[in-house]
Amino acid sequence: MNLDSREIIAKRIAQELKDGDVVNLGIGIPTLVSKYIGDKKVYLQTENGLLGMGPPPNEDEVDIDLIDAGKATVTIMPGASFFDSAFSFGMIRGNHIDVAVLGTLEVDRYGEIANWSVPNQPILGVGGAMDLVAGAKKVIVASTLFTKDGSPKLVESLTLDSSGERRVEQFVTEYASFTFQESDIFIDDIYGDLSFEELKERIGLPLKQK
Amino acid sequence: MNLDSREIIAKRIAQELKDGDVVNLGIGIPTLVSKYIGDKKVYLQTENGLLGMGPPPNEDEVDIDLIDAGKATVTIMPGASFFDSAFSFGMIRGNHIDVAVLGTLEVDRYGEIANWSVPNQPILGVGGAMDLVAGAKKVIVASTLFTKDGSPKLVESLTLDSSGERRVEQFVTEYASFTFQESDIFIDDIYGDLSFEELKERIGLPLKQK
Amino acid sequence: MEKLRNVEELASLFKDNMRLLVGGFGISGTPLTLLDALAKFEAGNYEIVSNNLGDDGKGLHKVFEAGKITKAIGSFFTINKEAVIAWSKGELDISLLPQGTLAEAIRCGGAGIGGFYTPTAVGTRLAEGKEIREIDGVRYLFEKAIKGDIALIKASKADKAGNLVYHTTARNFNPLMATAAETVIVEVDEIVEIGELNPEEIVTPHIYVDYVIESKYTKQGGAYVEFR
Amino acid sequence: MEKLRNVEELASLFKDNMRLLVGGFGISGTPLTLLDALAKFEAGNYEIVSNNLGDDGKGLHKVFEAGKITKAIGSFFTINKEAVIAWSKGELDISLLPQGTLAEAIRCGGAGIGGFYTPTAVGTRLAEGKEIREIDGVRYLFEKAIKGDIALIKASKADKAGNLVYHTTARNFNPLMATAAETVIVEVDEIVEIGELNPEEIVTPHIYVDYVIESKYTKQGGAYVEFR
Repeated sequence: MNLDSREIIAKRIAQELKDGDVVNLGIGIPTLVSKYIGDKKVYLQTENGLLGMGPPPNEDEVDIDLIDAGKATVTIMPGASFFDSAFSFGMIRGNHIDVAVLGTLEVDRYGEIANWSVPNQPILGVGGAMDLVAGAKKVIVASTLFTKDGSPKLVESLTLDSSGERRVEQFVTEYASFTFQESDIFIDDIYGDLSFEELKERIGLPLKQK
Repeated sequence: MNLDSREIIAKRIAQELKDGDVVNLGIGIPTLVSKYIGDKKVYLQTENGLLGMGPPPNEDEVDIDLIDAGKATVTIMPGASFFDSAFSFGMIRGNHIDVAVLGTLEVDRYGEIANWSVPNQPILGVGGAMDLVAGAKKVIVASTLFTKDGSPKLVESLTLDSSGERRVEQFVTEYASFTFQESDIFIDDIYGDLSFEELKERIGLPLKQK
Repeated sequence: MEKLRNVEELASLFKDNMRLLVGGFGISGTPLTLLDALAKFEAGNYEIVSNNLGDDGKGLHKVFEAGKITKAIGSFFTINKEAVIAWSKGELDISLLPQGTLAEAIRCGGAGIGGFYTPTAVGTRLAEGKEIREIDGVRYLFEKAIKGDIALIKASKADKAGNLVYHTTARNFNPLMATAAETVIVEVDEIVEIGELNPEEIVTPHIYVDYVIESKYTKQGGAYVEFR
Repeated sequence: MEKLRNVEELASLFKDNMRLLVGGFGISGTPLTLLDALAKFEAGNYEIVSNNLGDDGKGLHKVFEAGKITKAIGSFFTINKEAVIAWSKGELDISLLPQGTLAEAIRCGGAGIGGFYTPTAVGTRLAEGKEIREIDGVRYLFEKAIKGDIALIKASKADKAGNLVYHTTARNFNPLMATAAETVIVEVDEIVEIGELNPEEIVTPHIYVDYVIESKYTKQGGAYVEFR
């Protein structure tokens, strides 16, 4: 995976965010989204107990107690607030997060995702992934479209462990952005160097154009 | 019911409280208990969201937002804290209150009480009574021993609506203090003008002496 | 401040048959200004979730007197004499919950929890028709979460983003209800700049708050009086 | 201060096979001094409830290395490489819960709730063997409350009664665990007089706290270092 693809995905996702949105950014590509938010007034929530997360601290501002869910040190914006883990996940499960941006390993044709278990690794970590999948008003997943061996991550049915019954709204890759309606996959935006026909062929699933 | 009986009961209950106890006092006679706590370091909790309740305010200190569960204005002691109703009842149900002192209408021979429904009145108020019955580590109930028509409030089985399966530890009246073990009623202290034999006769239930 | 409104502007939010969550314990922490307006707005037939139906002729009492309440879910209505009379005439449907169960159900509604098991009220008339389940040797009663269409709450201060803090025991049900309704309207005594509230001290983060109005009431000794 | 102890005095509280609730997310909000001591105390065979098993060689990592942990309930152990190896050898039993389910279960344990229904993890491998129930058209999973024998938590300040406040995201699981164990030990950076903490700002009331110890760690730039 080259850095450019990740940045393309992050930038494209940032376009989806609107003024006033409460957003939770997962680890990996989702974290990069914050670089492209620009002037939009977006409120970042981190599930370890903070609403109103700011950019990484300068070296002299570092407080190692003040971290995001990926354990990186952060800062706070004016109007931020702190709370405990039960309240934080109440915020998540209770549909108070407008957009969760999450990494993913696979997405099926209905938008169900697998984003927590690592292939061929024991299943010993889930963190807040499933709560975000279950509870955010809108879930956008971020990933490169193909695995290292070239097979698509958009699949007929999941081969890895599902993150929950909830279907995500959008899948943003370095080539195109996909949305899901019933059993239809729509390509709503192509911005990479593969055409609609090429994407269709390489993914091997029926795709519709918006 | 004359005032003296109520004061006798309140004073007797105050003797049961120990330094460090977290205590919730119900409405009616239980409220009077605070007058007799003296030098004991007891922490008063009120279920509308305060731990560390102090005595009633002087006229110039009155803050009508700051009230107890009976809606009387109160003050706070140093080290007090405020919290919402869910946290407050978590404190109660979660066994963090050492002693709840509650009024009662009836007590059965096992210590089950009826203290919320008013005879011949529609059942339209329960408040925090059932939570306190279910959750306090120790429940002491306070009442005059006989109804206005002379029948005992200590009964073979409840005629009024039960406040919950939990059996209370102690029943303090103006004549004597009762405790409950299995199906035995013990008189552990007589301080009124009825003897053990007289109490036995008027109550009409097997009583044991400690 | 984007969320700030005059109370009169809020009339169109209210529709017949809505379920309203109303904060307060007695009058402490009750949004008196909002409820005065609610009594005058056109809509009605409300289902009210609140510990009681006002007190002392104030708060929900006025809404009730205006004939706008057909159902009430709460813990203590005995002090609301008119409500008791209406109930006995079959004009008011009342659901009684223990106060802790009411609080927990609202918290669960706001936190995406579907229902919970409480030991409170097991073995009583209030458990009739409800599922009982034994967990680790203790008997519990199942209770569903409660959500509402609109929450009307009272806070002490809002900052201009809508972050809230409360005053003493006027906190009570307000922070819970702030999380459990589609639309949340808060009445406050004071509005401060963003950054004036300590981030550790904010009880209700701004994302829960849709509209803010300034209270027309103030405390004078032993009473709330209208001052603007 | 009555509740203040030297950490060494606490050894006798710990018995083999106890279930310990340990606060912290990564290292933030972790009671490092307490856990250093726990690694040296005689007892062991603990079942640990904690989001993870320490990080970066600190916290629970030391207790694990000392061979004192036989079971762990938490949400994210993948970062604890040694724990993963022990698990694969069958030397460590691990129960994985979604982070929000873990937090809610502990809160329920402290609040006298027997269990609850969460939408999280329905339809996943983590729902295997668990009851699914539909409530108002949504599928939820039943989860039991969690309680512990001893909670080891970290706060920023305690007053001399034991009231606690926390610092930024070091709050995390700590206030929940304070409510959910028979015995609660808190490690703090600072002890202040009663009355110095604002009653509106206290997160954990003193009645939840049994013992207080002073932390031997302080923050220096990007690390926690021992300073006493």
